[in-house]
Amino acid sequence: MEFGPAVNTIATWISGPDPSWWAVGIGLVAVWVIPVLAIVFPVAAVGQIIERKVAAAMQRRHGPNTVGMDGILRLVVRLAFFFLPRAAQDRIQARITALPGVGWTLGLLQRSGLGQLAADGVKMIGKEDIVPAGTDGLVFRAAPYLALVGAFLPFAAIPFAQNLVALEVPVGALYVVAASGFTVVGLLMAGWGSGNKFSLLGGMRAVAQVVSYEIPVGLAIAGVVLWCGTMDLHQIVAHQYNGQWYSFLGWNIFQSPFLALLACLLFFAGLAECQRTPFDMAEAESELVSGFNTEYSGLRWGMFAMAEYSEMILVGALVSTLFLGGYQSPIGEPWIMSLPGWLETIIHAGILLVKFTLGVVLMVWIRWTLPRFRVDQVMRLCWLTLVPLCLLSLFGLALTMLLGGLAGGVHTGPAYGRIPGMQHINLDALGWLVTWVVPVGFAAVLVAVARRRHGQMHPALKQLTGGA
Amino acid sequence: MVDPGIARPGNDPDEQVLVTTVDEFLAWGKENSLFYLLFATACCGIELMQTGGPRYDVDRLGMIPRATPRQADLMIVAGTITHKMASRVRTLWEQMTEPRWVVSMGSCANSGGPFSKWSYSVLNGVDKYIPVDVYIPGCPPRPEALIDGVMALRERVRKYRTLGMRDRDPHVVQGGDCAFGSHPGRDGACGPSSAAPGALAMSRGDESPRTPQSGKPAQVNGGPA
Amino acid sequence: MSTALAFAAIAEQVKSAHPSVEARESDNRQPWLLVPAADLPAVARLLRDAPALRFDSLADLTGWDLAKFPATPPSTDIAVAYYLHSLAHRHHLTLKVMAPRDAAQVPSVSGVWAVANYFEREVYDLLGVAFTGHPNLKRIMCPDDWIGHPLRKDYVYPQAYNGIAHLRDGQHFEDAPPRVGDPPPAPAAAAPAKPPVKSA
Amino acid sequence: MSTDVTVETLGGERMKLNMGPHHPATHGVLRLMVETDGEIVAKAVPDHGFLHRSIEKIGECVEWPMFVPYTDRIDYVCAMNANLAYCVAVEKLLNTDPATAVQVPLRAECIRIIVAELNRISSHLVAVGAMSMDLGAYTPFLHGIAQRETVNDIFEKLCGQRLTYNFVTIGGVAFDLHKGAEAEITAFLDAFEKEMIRFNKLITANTIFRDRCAGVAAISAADAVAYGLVGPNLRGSGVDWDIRRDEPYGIYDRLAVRVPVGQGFAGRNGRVGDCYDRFVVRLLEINESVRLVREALKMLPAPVEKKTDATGGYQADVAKQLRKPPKGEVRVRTEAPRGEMGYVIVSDGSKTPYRVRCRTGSFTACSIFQKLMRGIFMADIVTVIGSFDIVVPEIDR
Repeated sequence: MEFGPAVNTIATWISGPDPSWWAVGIGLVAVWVIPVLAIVFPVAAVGQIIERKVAAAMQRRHGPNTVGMDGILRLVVRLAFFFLPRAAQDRIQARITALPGVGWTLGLLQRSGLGQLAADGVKMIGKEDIVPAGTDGLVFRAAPYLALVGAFLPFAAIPFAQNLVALEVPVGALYVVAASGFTVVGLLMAGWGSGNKFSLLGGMRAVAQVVSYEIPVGLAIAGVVLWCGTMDLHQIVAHQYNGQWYSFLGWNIFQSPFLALLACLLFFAGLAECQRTPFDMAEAESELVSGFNTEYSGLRWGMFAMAEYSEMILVGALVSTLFLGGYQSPIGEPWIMSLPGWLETIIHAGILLVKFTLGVVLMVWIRWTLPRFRVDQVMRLCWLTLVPLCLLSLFGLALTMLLGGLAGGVHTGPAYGRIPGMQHINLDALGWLVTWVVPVGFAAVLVAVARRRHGQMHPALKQLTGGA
Repeated sequence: MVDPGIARPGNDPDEQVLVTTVDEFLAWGKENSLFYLLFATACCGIELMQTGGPRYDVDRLGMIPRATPRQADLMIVAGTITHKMASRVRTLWEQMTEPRWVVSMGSCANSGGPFSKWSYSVLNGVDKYIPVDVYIPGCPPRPEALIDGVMALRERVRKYRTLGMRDRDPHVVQGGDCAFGSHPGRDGACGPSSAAPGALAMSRGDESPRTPQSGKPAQVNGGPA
Repeated sequence: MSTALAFAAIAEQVKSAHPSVEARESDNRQPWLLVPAADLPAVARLLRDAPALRFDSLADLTGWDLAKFPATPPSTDIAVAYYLHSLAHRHHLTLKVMAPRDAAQVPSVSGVWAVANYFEREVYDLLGVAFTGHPNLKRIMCPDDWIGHPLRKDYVYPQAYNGIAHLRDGQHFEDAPPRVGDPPPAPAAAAPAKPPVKSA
Repeated sequence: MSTDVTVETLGGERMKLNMGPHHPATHGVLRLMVETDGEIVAKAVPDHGFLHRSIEKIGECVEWPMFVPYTDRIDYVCAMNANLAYCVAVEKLLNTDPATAVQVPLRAECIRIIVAELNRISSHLVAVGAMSMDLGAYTPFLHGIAQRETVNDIFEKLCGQRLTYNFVTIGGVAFDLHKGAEAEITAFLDAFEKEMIRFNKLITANTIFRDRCAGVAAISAADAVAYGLVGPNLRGSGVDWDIRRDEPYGIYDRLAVRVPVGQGFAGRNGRVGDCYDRFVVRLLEINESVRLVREALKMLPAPVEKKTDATGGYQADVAKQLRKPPKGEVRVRTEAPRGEMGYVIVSDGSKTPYRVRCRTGSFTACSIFQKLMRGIFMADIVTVIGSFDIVVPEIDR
C-alpha cells in the first residue's frame, strides 16, 4: 500500500525525512479527513437543501425560503458584544444587516434555503435523545456511526486531486466497494436494534438489496479495470487523459458504448446502493413508516441522513472517477498544471465537486420523478437486467479490445497502448465502426424487439396521455 | 405584562450571556425547523395536505412532514379524535421527542366541534389527552389559518428555553397568542394553559424518567402490536 | 329488452316458494317483503339464484329501532332491512325482518352475499341484532368494550369512556372534570355532572 | 406481476405487524392487523371505528336541513356529492306525497350537476394523487393538489367554504352561481385538461408505476358484485354500472353519461380488475366529468330574480314541507366518487328524521380487504388501499 504524496509530505513535516509510522498515520488521517470535512461533509449537508429545493421546483413550490441567517448573525453579535444590553445588540445586528452587500447576501442565503440547513442542524442538536425501551441498546447506538463510517471511509481512496488522496491503494476500486459495505451493516444493525418490526423489515430489505446490487457495481468497475488495466483509481484517472484540449473525449464514457452502458449501470446500481427512490426499499415511507430509521430521532437520525447523502456523493464521485475523467477538466490540463500546486489542488477538487454534485442533482431529480419499485422488482431488476447487461457489456468490451488488437492498430482508446504493438492513436473509420456503430446498432435492434415484446399501450392510456 | 419566556435583564441567574445566547440560538433552530407528524384523521387532514401543497407550501417555513413521531417536532392534530382513537393519539405524542409541540387544528380537535353535542363517541377536545399549544378554530380551518396558527406556535417556540429554564412552564401561552385573535369559550378557544404536569417534567429532561409507555418499541402506529 | 321485474312479480315468485313471506307497504307506499327470520337464508338463496330474479348484489343492509315509531299497531321490534339489487336484471327489492327487541336474532346472510359480513357487523354494533351463523360477529365501529347499542332509541349516552368524561348536551366545560394541565379547581367549583339528556 | 409465492407455501412462523391507525398509507385512521412471513402477507384484518363519529345518531337528533352539514363530514373529499345524496333522498321522501311535493328548479339541478362533477374531479385527484404517493411518487400528488386548489377557489366563491360546503340544500342549492362563474369554470376546465395530460405522462404511463399495479389484487366481476364494491372499484372490475346512467337522479338522464370500465389497461401483465384498472378508471372518469360539467353549463338556464322559479330559480321553498314531511321511508342511491352513496331515510312525520342511514362506498370496499390481502407483498398493501380510494370517515361515519 502506498500513501498519497500529501500524506508523505505531512509525515515528513512531522517527524523528519524518514517518518515514523505514527506520523504517517497522522498524515493519512489528515489527508483523508481534509477532503471529507472540507468537501464531502458540507456537500452532504447541503445535499438535503438541494433535495428540498429541487423537489420544490419540480412541484411548483418554493421550498425553504423564509429561514434567514439572522439567527446565526444574532449569535455572533451576542457573543461579540456581550457587554452591551440586548437592545443595543439588536441595533448592531440591524446595522450589520443594513450594510451594503450584507443584507443582500443574507437574503440570498435565505432564498437559497441554506439558513434552513443551519436551523435543521441546530434543532437536531437540541432534540431529546431517545433510546426506546426494548431496543438492543448497543446495536441501536452503534448503527448510525457504522453507517457514517461506511459512507466516509471510501473517500480515502478517491483522488480529489493529483496529490489529494489519502490512500493510493493499488486496488483502490476494490477498496471503495469493500469500504462502502460498512453502511449496510449499519442499516441492518439499525433495523435489528430498533426492536421495531417496521425497522426490521427495512433493515432486511436494505441488506438484500445492497448485497445484490454490489454485483452490478463490481462488474461495472471490472469493465473499467479491464479497459484501463489497473485498479488504482489514480491511474484510472490518469489513463483518461488524451493530452488534447478536448480532453473530455478521452474519458472512459466516450471510449466505447459498452463503457457508456457500464457507466449508466454503475449509476443506477449506485442509486440502489444508497437506497434512493426508486430503490428506497429500506425507508419506504408509505409502507414501512420510515423503515430502518423509524425509531431514530435527533442527531442519530441526522447521521443516517448524512450517511445517505455522503453515499450519493460517493456514487457520483465514483462514476466521475471511473468514467468522467475524475478530477480532470474537460478542456485539457496544461492550464491547470501551470498554476501553483495549492491552486491546482483546489481547482481539481472543485472540478470533481462539480461532477459529483451534478450526479447528486440527477439522483434527486430521479427521486422526485419516479415511484418506488416493489421489493421483488428490485431484485428482479438486479439479477435479470443489470447483471446480464453488465456481463454483456464486459463481453462486448473484451471483444472490442480483441478486435481492435486483431485489426492492427484500429482503436480509439488509450487502452490499446497496453496491448503490444498498438501504441499509437488512430481514429479511423474502421475503428469507429468497430467500437461504436456496430454495438449501437445491435442495441437498437434489441431495444426495438423488447419494445414490441412489451406490447402496445392501451388505447385508453394513449387518450389519457394526449394521444401520443 | 410579564413575558415568561424571554429572559429579562436583572439578577436572574439564567441571565448568563452564554446560556441565554445559546438558548436563543437553539430556539431559533427549533422555531425554523418544525417537522410535523403526518397525522390526519378527518376533514382537517385534507386542509393540512393542501397546506403542504404548492400554493401554501409550509416547506417555505422549514416544515416538512415526517411519518414517524420520533423525528417530528410538531403534531398537528387534524381532525376528530374519537374515544377509540384517543389513547393512540396519546401514544403517538409520547413517542415524540422533546421538545414537542401540539397544534389542535379545527373545532373537532379543539372541543369536539359539530360532534360535541349529539355524538356519543367523539372526544370533546384532544386536550383531554395531550397538552395543546395552539388551538386553531375552524371547520376545517383554512390553510391560512393553519399557517397563522403555526406562526403563533413559533412565537411560543421562540420563548422555549432549553438550558436556562428554571421553574418556567414551557407550555404557557399568552392570551390572544393564537390564530384569529382570542375566542374564549368552548369552540376554538385559545386556552390559557393546557400543559400536562408530566410534559413539563419531561421537557426539562433532567429528573424525570419518561413515562413507561414512551419507550415502547414497535408501536409507532399507536395501537398494541 | 328489459328483464326487470316489478315488485308484484317478484313478490309472487317468492311467495310461491315461501308462503310465509308477506308483501307489505310502508306509510308512503314503498313496497317491501316481510320475511320471517327463520326463512331468511332460504329466501335469500332463492332471490340470489333464481334465474328470473338474480339478486346478485346486496346494496344495503341496515335497521332501525321501531320503539318510538308512531305505527299502528305500535311495535317495539327492530326492523332489519335488506336492499337487494340485481345487476343482471336491473331490478330492486326490499326485504325486512322484524327482530324482537330483547332477543334480537336474525340468521346471517353473509354466506349468500359476502358484503353482508360487514353490514351485519355494523347492525350488530349499532342496533344490537345478533346475526346467527355470522363468521365474525364483533363490534365494528365502537370499541369492543363499549356499552350499549347506540342506535337503539333507549340508548343512554356514556358518562365516560376510558377514564375520560364524555360531555353531553347541556354540560359545559366548567361542569366537567378538569382537563389535562388545568390548575386544581377550588372545591366549590366542582359541580356534579348533569345526567345525560335523553336522545331525541 | 403478482407474487409466485402462495400463502400455502409460507412458513408457519409469522410476524404480526400493526399498520395503523396512524400510518402514512392508510389514508387516515384505518388499522390493519397484518400477519406476514417476511415480505409476503399471510393475512390482513382491517379494524375500523377510529373515526366513528356517530353521524347516523346525530341524524336522529337534528332537524332535516340541519343534517346537511353532517353529510359534508361523512365524505369531505367530495362534500358536494354527499350533500346531494342526502338532499335527493329527502326530496324523494317529500315527493312520495303530492301534498308535500317539491320541484327543484332546473337551474338548481344544473348547478348541482356542475358542482357535483367538479367535486368528483377534485376527489379523484386526491384519489389518484394519494395512490401515486403511496407508491413513492410524491410529485404527481402535489400536481393534483395544485389543480384541486382551483376547484376549491371556485367553490369558495360559490359558497364560502373550501372543503365542507353545505351548498346543496333540500330543494335546490344554497346560492346562485356567482357572477362570472361560468367563465371561471370553463377556463379551469381548459387548463385542467392540458394539465391532466402532463399528469398522466408523469405517473399513469410510467412503467414502474404500471408494473407495480399490474395484476395486483385483481377482483373478478362476480367478486366485486358479491362484496358490494361500487363506483370506480366496481367498474374497474369490468362491471358496467353507473347510477348516474342506470338509475339517474337529478337531470343526469339528459346528459348521456359515458361509463368507463376496466379492461386490463396495464397491458401484458395486467388483468381486468387489478389496481391499475381502478386507477385508470378514475382518470377516465375525470375526463368524463369534465365533459359533463361542460354540458351542464350549456344547459344552464338564465337566472331570474325569483329564487323559487321553476326554471331560472335556484332554490325551492321547502321549509313548510320539512316541518311535516310524509311518514314512511325511502331509499335513494347516488353516484359519489367513491361509488354508491345511498341513503335510507325513515320519517315519522316529524321535523327530525327518525333514522338516517348512509351507505358508503368505502365501507363495503373494506369488506374485500381480507380476501385480497393474502399472498401479496407488504408493499402491495398500500397499493391496494390506495387503489380503493378509502376515505376513513366514509367507512366509520
